[in-house]
Amino acid sequence: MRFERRDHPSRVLTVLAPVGAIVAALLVSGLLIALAGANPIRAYGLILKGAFGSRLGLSEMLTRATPLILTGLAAAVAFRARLWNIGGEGQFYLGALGVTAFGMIPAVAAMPAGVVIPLSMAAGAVAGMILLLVPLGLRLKFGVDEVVTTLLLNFVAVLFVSLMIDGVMKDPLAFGWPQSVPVPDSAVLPKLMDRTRLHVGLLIAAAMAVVVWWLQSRTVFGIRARAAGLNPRAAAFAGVPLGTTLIAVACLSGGLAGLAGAIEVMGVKGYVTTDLSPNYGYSGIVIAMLANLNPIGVIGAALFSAIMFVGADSMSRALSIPSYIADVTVALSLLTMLVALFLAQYRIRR
Amino acid sequence: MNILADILTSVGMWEAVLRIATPLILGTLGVLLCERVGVLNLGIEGIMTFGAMLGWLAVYNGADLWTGMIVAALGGAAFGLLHALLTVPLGLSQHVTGLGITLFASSFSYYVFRLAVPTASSPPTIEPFRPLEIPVLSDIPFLGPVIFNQTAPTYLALVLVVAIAWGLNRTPLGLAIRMAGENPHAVDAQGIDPIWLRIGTIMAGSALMGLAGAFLTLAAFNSFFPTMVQGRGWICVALVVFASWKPARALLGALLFAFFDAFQLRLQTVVEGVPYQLFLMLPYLLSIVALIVMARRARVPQALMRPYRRGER
Amino acid sequence: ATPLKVAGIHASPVENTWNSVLHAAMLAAHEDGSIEYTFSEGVSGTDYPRVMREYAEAGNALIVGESYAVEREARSVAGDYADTAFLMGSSGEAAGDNFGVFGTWNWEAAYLCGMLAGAMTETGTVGSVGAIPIPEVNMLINGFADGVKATNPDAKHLVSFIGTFFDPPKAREAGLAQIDSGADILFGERIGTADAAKERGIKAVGSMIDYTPRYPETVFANALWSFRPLLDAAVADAAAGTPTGKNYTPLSLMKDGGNDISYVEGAAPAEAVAKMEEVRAAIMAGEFEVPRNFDEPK
Amino acid sequence: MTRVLDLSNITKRFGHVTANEDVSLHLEKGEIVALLGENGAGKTTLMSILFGHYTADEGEVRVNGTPLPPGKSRAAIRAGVGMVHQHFALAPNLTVLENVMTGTESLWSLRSNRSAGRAKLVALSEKFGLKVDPDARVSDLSVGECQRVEILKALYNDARILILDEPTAVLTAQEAESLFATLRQMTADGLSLIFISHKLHEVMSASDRVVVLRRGSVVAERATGETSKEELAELMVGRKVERPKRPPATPGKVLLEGLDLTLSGKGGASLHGVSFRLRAGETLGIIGVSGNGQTTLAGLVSGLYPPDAGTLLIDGRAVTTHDVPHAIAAGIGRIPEDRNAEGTIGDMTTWENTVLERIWSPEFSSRGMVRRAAARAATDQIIDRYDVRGASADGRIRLLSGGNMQKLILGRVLEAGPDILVAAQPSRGLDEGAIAGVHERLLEARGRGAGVLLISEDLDEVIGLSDRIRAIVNGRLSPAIPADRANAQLLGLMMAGDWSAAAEIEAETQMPEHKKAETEDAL
Ligand SMILES: Nc1ncnc2c1ncn2[C@@H]1O[C@H](COP(=O)(O)OP(=O)(O)OP(=O)(O)O)[C@@H](O)[C@H]1O
Ligand SMILES: Nc1ncnc2c1ncn2[C@@H]1O[C@H](COP(=O)(O)OP(=O)(O)OP(=O)(O)O)[C@@H](O)[C@H]1O
Ligand SMILES: [Mg+2]
Ligand SMILES: [Mg+2]
Repeated sequence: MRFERRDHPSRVLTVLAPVGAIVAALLVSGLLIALAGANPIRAYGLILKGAFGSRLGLSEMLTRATPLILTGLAAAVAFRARLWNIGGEGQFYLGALGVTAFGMIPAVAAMPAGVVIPLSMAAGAVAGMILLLVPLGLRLKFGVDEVVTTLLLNFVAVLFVSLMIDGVMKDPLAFGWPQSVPVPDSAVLPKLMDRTRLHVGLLIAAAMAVVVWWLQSRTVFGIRARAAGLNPRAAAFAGVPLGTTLIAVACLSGGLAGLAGAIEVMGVKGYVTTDLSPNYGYSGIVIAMLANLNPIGVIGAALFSAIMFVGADSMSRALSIPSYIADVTVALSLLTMLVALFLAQYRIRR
Repeated sequence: MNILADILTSVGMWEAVLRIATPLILGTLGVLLCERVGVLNLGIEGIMTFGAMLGWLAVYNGADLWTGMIVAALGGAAFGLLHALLTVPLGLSQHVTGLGITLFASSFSYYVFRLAVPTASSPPTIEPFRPLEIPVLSDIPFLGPVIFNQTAPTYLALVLVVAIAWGLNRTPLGLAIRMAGENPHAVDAQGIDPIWLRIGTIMAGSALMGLAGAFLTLAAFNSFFPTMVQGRGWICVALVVFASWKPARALLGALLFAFFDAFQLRLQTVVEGVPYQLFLMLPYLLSIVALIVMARRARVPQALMRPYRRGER
Repeated sequence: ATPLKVAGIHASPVENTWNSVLHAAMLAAHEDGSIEYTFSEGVSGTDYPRVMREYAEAGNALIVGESYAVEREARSVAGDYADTAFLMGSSGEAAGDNFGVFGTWNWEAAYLCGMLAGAMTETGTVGSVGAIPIPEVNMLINGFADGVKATNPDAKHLVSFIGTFFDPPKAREAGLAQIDSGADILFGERIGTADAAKERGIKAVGSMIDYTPRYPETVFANALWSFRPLLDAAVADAAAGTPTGKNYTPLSLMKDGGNDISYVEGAAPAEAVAKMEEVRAAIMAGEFEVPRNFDEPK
Repeated sequence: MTRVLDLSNITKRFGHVTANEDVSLHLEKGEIVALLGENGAGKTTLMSILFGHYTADEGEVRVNGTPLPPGKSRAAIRAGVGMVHQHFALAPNLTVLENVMTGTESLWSLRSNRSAGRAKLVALSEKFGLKVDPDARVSDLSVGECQRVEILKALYNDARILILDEPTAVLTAQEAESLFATLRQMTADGLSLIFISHKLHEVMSASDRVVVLRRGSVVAERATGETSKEELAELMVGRKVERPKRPPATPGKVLLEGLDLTLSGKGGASLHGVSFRLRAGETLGIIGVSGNGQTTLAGLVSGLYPPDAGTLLIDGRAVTTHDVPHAIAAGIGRIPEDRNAEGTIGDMTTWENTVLERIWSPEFSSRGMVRRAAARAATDQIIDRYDVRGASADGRIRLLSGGNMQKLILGRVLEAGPDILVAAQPSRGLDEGAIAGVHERLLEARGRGAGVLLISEDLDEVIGLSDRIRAIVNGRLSPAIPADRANAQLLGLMMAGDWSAAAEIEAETQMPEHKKAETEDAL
């Protein structure tokens, strides 16, 4: 038996595959739910209800999707250029720290929200960029594989955050808890629905997806970045400046992950702690892959992952089964989705 | 200065180094095997968690410690099989699959653990491996207690370093494994199916990761709890590069890393005013420095992260 | 009466000692029919406010948890659900009518344990392993250190922080490191510390729960903390409809039965025990106040 | 005669491409069969089926009368079939001995018997004159040595039937000759051989029988003695092919001039004080054994890297910025040496591959945005004008055969109307028909006044296309000789570094370059 790539993937399969994947993931997690003595069918209903059944559920689902769209974009952009940025998690944290540090500048307090919000987001993005430029520099200069360095820098970044929020950036009013000073009120993103956590970051994330799609498919930079990733030697022969192209890609990727952190702080949390991210950076990588590295697809994949998580988490409480089932369901559906997308692109031959 | 000398010459410090290094040695050997055959396995963090949980659960339910170790290895191999099926015949992206496995295996472990041990008010415990004093040898001054007063899995890890070094360099199977990591077309042309070779090797490597996890619950500590692997798996991934894909250097790297960890714990008790985060950062930063130093010399398996599909152009 | 619906939200797994005290108290109340208890564990800071809202919307009358890391958001959630009572572990103040807080104040018991340890140490060095230097952890370790000083003014006190709230093997390694530095009695603010003591055959002091059954030969004293008085008070308030927006911490004090020492008979020298019991009685009687010090211990 | 191999009625499809259709082929003991066919005719596929690498959709393979189980390389190896792959199947970081021994011992034995392996390898390499160091790392070997390792691998497995897929594509004439000597020695030893080649003179001199494939089917079979190059070329392509003749040159002004160019090669050969001139309307051929600096010279002129010292002048002006966009803008068209690794990006579409090197030009982008419609139109035009078969603007270029890929590259370069053309190994690996097409295009460019710098290892090609020929040896250029004075022996001397005869010829046929420059200045 072997797999053969289809030159033109069939549309029917491309639509059916994700459905199949969700079914498969739900079947397996249904088994696990049954193991806990609960009724899987009821559980499925509760998952849907949890994510869509109430104002709270819907808003929470969209709130959770927001950073995932951005970290997913960060990974998609980098992977297209074969820049293996596994450091989204660290860049997310530095972005969060960056926005808070920016808010601590005395002059910022005097500025109006219309100025503070864009500048704050830029500060977060720049912080994320810097963290990715380090491993890229090491790769370009010394040939150090970035898979490992970006991975390691995640831990360094979180420790650095911990150091800062325990030191110079510590909130004196936080009863000694290691957390940063809050961002100024003028940097807080407006809510989309009141009495919920949903904020305009969602729209910003969706807009970024469109921008990235446009950059990748319509601009010289996009085509060059892809060429540099797919075959650096041929790209160099065609005159693509490899170094600058990769640096630009890294800025975009790190910037998006940093922006994710900044927006999470400005829209949801208000300050930085070391548990700001439930693996947003790592999930972004899988989400990017689910979307086949397509920026618009990232929105869908992020929503999917958020639905699964928020729905399953709420279901676990309704059924009093261990809440870890939510993470299990999400991870499972990511894996089955990867397989399904593959099968849609290949045909099986004897 | 005196304090530093005291720390560096204490038996306890060096004993701790070997103990802290053990899961790193096992995990690094696991990653090393996978990478030598051409597949990155970022599932390690989750696979270690699963091994830790499963091994502990077996012992908690009455199995003896070695059965627990074997069960953990089998559990690791099972997730290895999953990773292998997705990345080898299907050729899915290795980073992404690995991260997916990590997310899945760890949450799955927590879930199963919570089902098996529903309402524990403090972590239930088992009777873990005790340090085995090897007679005579452990009486050697200094070295004796450091090396010959460890738990059995530590000795197992050390033996495995030698066995895997031998296996990779001196046996026909090891040769085939290395070739599959360099150029799968070449093994195929010699009549060995690289697909099966890769699947088998990844399973073996993942079994070692399972053992690495089990060491945490069956020897280093006596109970399981969520998030207990704490990034040790990722360290192993870095150590493999540090070790330029060589088992003996993997041992060295693991010891070095453990040294920093043990050292910072001891330094904290005597040096004041330095934030603990700086100490904790040290091993990661030093790993990166080591990677820079090694980068020029490292011989990366040439087919690492390149899926092999027969007859695809 | 129908039992009150109570939900617990634990940021850590319920094995974490602090959470386990709350969890055990609520489980016990569930068993004896005074509440109906459901819980979520391992809830990260990002998810915490959502889980609070979900439990509030699900009709729970009282929500028990920890708002340490989410102080602002927790209060804003409470503001949105005026009909639900909240009882949150917090270093801050109560808010509104329905946001009650409590602290973990077993530093008095830690002081008493320190007195025994100071009398028992042979090397003249004791050690404490803590999580992160936050006020409540600091207070506890300082309490222990002050107790040691009270009976042994020359004793040396080592302190390590492991940088996380729940990593027993790391606490164990930190404990071993302290033993290597000469400590012969360890105060385990974190679980895992006593494992180091057990392995090296020295003594240890437990915190919050009774560790002696788990480490019979090793843990000779515990600075116990009880959540049941706080829970009962809050449940009573919620059931009666009286505002719960107050500070329940005083119920943690020794004189109110919120914390106390437990120790193994015969482990410490009799005169040390006697001296300690004297101080204990004085605290109970309100004649002696153990200094409360939130600063990071040195 | 005993029949050792029989392929009967083999059919193999990839998706909707039929690579082999009802192919039957046999081989007698001690015989050398040449397998001939255009690019994409299905030769490699057929051999891969024989070797068990692919499974045929229909048909059967018999070795010594016993059918081979399909899709099992191991069975083929056991049955005594050895294969030398078109793209070497070697592990670069392993030693020669390790490469040869892998898979030859039981996988479960606890110790690999290296000394026995080494002894066997050394014995084989002595017996057949295939010299290699068993302990050398394969990544340090030359292509010729890699080729030998590949053959040794097969022999080590006791192959009685050896298949060689384009063994000489990357070898020099001398290496190829010694390879064929070895092969003949093998047949004397009772081995039977099938080899694939596009070089008709090799086929004529080395084989006993020729089988011609076209579009996946056998179209002819001839005893070598009863056929001719011309007939074979015609059979292969299906029409009469002749390499185009070079009309007399009318050289114009100097378009490209190198003055004392020096470049220390990073990982490649260096250039030491190279000077040359290329005039409008002429072709300057540069020959040489690989590893002497051809690639470096081509890369330098193509704008890939700047010289360490010396000057490059285009149209009389010194180049200051050495990068690809400047080179292209200055009118240099570049045909890369390796079309798969350097010339194309397999997973990108044909149109992207077509416009990538000129994406900065206003024709294909404005203000950073790609003009996709224009790019597609330009690509369609090239596909049409250059007869790039199987290509569509939006299809992945990976699916094209070598010859068609080369046509596309020629198209994208020539459509820009370059004044200077740098063609590195332009017909490497191509079949007769494709080569004729490429040559025609190169001559056309020269005819309209472009200067062509032809860098090639194929002597026939260089003699056929160039006006003047120089050799590159150790990073230095020999004197130039006119093509009509060239013969294999003289070129051999030049490539070996003996330049005395060439210098004489240069002196006698034309003024040395510096004197000529003076006269020009005087005019
Ligand atoms: N795996 C594959 N998938 C799709 N098409 C293939 C595959 N392998 C070969 N082909 C197609 O089958 C035909 C025959 O290919 P094959 O490699 O056997 O020919 P060839 O004579 O060796 O050509 P070349 O000299 O260009 O390598 C070509 O059109 C090729 O594109
Ligand atoms: N100075 C340099 N900077 C960067 N790359 C270089 C440099 N010199 C050579 N290279 C590269 O090294 C490789 C080998 O070049 P080399 O000069 O050895 O080719 P060559 O002598 O023509 O040999 P062959 O015919 O085998 O290609 C090429 O990919 C070339 O681009
Ligand atoms: Mg060919
Ligand atoms: Mg071929």
